[in-house]
Amino acid sequence: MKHRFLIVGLLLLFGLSSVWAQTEPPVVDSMVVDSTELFPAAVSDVQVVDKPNDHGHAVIVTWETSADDGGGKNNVLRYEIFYSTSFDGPFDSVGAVPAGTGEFRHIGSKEPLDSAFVPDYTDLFYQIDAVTADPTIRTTSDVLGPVQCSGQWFNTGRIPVLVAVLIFGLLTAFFVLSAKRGKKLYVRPIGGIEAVDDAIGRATEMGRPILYVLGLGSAADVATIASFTILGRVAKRVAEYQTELIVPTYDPIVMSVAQEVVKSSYFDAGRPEDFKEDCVHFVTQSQFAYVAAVNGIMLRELPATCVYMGKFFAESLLLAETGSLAGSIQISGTDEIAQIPFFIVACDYTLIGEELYAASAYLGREPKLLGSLKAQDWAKAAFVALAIVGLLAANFEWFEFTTLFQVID
Amino acid sequence: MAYLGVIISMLVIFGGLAWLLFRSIKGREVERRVIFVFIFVAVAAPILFPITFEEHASPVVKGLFDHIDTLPPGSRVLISFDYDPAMAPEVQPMANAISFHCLDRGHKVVFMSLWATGQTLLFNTLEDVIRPEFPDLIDGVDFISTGYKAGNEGVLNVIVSDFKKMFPTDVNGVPLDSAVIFDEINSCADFDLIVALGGGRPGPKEWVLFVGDPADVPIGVGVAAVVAPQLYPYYPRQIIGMLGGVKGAAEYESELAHRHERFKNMAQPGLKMMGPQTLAHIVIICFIVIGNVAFFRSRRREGR
Amino acid sequence: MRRTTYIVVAGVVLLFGLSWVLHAVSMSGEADGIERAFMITMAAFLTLAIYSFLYKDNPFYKFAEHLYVGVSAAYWMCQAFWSTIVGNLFPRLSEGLSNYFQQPYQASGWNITYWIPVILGIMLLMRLTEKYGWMSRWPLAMIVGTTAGLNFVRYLRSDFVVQVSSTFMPLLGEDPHRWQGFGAFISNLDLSATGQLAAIVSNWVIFFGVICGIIYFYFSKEHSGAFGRASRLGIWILMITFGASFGYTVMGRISLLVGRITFLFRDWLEIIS
Amino acid sequence: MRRQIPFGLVFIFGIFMVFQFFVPHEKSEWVYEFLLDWIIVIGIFALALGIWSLFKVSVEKIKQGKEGGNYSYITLVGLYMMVAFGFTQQTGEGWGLYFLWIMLCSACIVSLMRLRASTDSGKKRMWALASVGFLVAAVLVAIFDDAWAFFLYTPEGLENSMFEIFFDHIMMPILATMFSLLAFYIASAAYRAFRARNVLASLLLLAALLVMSRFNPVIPGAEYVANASNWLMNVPNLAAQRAIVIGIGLGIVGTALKIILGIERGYMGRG
Repeated sequence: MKHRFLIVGLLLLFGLSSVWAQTEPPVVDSMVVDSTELFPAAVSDVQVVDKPNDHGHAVIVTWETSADDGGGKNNVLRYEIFYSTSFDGPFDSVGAVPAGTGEFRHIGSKEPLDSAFVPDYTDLFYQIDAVTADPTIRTTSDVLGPVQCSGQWFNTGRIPVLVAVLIFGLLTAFFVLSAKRGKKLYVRPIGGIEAVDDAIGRATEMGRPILYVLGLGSAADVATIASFTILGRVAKRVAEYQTELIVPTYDPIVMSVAQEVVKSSYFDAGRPEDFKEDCVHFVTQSQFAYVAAVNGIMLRELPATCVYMGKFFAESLLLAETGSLAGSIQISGTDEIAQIPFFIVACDYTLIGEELYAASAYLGREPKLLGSLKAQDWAKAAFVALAIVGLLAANFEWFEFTTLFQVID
Repeated sequence: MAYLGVIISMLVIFGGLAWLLFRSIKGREVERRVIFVFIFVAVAAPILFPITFEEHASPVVKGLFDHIDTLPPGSRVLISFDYDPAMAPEVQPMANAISFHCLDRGHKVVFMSLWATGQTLLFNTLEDVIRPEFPDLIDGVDFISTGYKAGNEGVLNVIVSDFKKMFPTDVNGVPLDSAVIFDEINSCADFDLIVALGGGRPGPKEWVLFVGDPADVPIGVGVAAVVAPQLYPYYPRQIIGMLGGVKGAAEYESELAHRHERFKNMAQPGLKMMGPQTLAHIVIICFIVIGNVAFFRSRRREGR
Repeated sequence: MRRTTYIVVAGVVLLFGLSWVLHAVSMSGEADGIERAFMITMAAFLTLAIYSFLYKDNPFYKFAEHLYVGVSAAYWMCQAFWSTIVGNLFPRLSEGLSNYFQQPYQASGWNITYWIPVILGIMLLMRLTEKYGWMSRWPLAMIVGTTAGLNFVRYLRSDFVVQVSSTFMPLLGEDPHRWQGFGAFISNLDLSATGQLAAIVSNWVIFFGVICGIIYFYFSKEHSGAFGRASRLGIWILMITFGASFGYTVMGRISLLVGRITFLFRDWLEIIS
Repeated sequence: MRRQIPFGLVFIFGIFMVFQFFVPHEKSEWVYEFLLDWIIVIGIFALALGIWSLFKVSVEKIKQGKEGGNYSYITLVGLYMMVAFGFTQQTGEGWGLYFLWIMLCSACIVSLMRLRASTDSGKKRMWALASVGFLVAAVLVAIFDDAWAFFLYTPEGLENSMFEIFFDHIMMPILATMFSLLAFYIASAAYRAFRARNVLASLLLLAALLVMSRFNPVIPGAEYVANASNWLMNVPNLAAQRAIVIGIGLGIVGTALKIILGIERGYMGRG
């Protein structure tokens, strides 16, 4: 009984108060009321998950944007994200995103001493503020969490690459094996390759040396490794014709590998006694000093043939123009796209991009080396086919296909 | 004296080219060293005697120029210096010309930088343009420099809604709250125009994505020539105008000299740098023509 | 011949001295003016020595070239020693060593593994001996193997898988430049990035350009018939872009020359301000 | 056996790096970072090989008495001086006998080179004596001069003003000048090569002319030229770049795979 009175009383009071609130204008500072009205709605439906496919130390926070973002009062300018290792805080700001965004990737450092460190296997809690143009006017969401982050052992985002690796590997293995079994593989004529032999013959006739430049790449650059194979071929010919070979190098490791390659070519040609180690020598590890020295060699030794194969940068034109001044036949090949125009303009023969690798496989004179060339061609055919299908997919808005090739990080 | 130099060097260059053309019609090749001499003269002459060429502002450059010109005096403009000394030869002339233009039109200008190296270059502009040209303008009232703030895109994310949170004071340590110019500026949305100068990251692209689009502020950019083709797709929807490389700077300067008497007597580094560029390009084009003339002559002779 | 060489060298030395003296006089008010005058003269001399190569190879160029080779090799050596060996390796090798070099020791239970590259590095130096030369192949194998594995997956991803998806594009344009009928199309023939022509034709050019370019790089099939024609178109597109990038680069190279000539005229000859 | 082990190593490291790519876990990342660090350290050791080769070739040039062989002295003295600057620094007000010391050491280097280059034993003895003499003198100067000191443990040498002067006034001017030679060469290459010999050369020529004429103040329609050259750089250029990139990418992938599997062995020499 008592309770009933109490409840009725409270209800009456509540009703009265609401009537009072409607009739009486509030006697408070109008600014404050304005700002209470200006407070945007909080974000909703917040999800926190460990960021997949990473080394840990990262969390993805997603949310439904505030009702006042792009609609309603339309006063949200950005969202600020806070995190803490305990439910009660204190919460640290970890970043902000502009309005209209519903996701934040909190990528922490893995170094425990770093201020941005985010621990793995620890409960983490998040809060999101919807902030207006006046940063004091903001609405904080509920505390979200806990979430734990950790590293994964397989990156599912890279499955397309894994498939490509497997297919390419199998194709290569297949063609290498069939080449080993003696199947003949056709390779279309490549301009610069035939020129190499002629150029060596020319040098012999003229009694002038051959200059071979391996570029600025390190011994680990694939272009340099392709160049080693071509160097081996050139050196063998040089040994047979008993011409002089000069190989100035930019990198000491490249130098020692090149020495080894030239040496074994002389062995193969049956003239190990003609090999002089100093024909392959180190210059300096400074781009333009190297160019200055090679230019000097060109004008002093007047090589009949200059071969540039490997990685080249701004020095490409300096070398090639000086070579043409020295009256040399010049053959070049690089996979550095920006330098191809200069070689094309200044050299007699240029291997464009992939032709360098093809030439390397071709000049290696081992049928199994050509196997991978065949696999590369299959990959190109696959590319064309996929591009056509993908084009249709893009035009007819069949997005399942286009997303197949997305590599996510 | 300078005119005499210009006339003589032009005579040397074009007379020489005509003579070479004449020789090549007779079927003779030009020696390499002759080409080297021509290139040297074509570059050196405009440095010695300022040879400038008429530049016409293309619509992309005009877009930014007209926007600054038509804004009512007293409008608020933010200019950000996001580049390093390597880019400075291309971008600094733009920075100077745009700063001059804004202040000459009576706009209130805020200078800032997202690159640590930009602060010195920003200081250079203040020294070269404002001190000598606008001695009456007051720091903090008509213009202000907030200097550099670390944080790259993070800075943009904050200043888009709260400028003073990232820049509590100006470069001299004076609180922005006490600066008159900041009375009506709280966030980037309060600017009437933002000019982003640079070419790296963070740079114009980030200004467009993080500030221009969300806060709906017109953005004009000035970039190094190599970056310009990548920014074209943003024009004119997200960028109102763009200055690309020295050429963009030169076009802006010539437009400025046309419309503002005062600027005619000032240093015009962009136009000055275009002299060697234009002459050298013309010389190379002429040599290509001469080479082809010689080539066709010799082929005809062989054909006979 | 010899006499002219001597006369030229003497003349250059005289000019060098004259330039030094004149600069020193003009900088006499400043501290270490004589040294700075020498350095500016030296820099100008080296600049001109390199340019003299444009005429022909000569003793001045040879001097500059040989000096540059020696100094730059030493410069990289010093940098490599201080930054890599002292800065990175010693702080991990042993505490005593890093204290000796006044570097903060970076403690970790796995620092012992840093002796492996040291041993491999010493094995590399074994090349210098006849007998143990074979050892140098081990470190080489490690370097080549590691980077080959790295390149294999990375290039397959960035130069193949990613390129496949970026070639998918709508051939009728995207909003707001979508195909709006023939009349609308021919009324907007602007080549700048905003026009409908640019948006639609560009997509076609890119798509067929890529396909034809790839056909050009196809090695195991004879380039004849329709295939040959596509490959021909491919190499045309390649040539057009090589020409265009050559033309585009001219500007940057001229800027470099402007920089050097400005140095000669302003800092050395002081004839412009 | 000796020949097989390196290929085994190539295979193991190569396969590990391929697996590593798909394993984002901290542990795999950690090994990956270690491996990359190792490569840098090994590279530094290789520099010693390079310097030795430089010395040997320089001496060889003098020995052969080739024209211009004497310039090798400049290379090695320059090398030595820069290294010396990198490890010494001024401690007092002036430089004291520093430059005498540099001279003595340079003289020592030159005598060593002559020692290696000379063939008859009388001369050999003379140069050996000279180099020992210069060395002793240099050591004495180093001991008794307090104006400067060696800094073998801390990189004070990099702040040695002589080191900086050599960098700013010798290396940088030559570097910038070498680079600017390209302005001349780009012109001579254009003159020589841009000739309408055939279709390909004509296309190359026309595209270059079009792009270069955006700087032309004479021809009307400069704006259209600028647009067209931008379009060339944005559209056909993109297509060609992509075609080349795919080709190069596959070339690298194919060659890398051959290396890992031990099919491509040319880089290892033999024996």
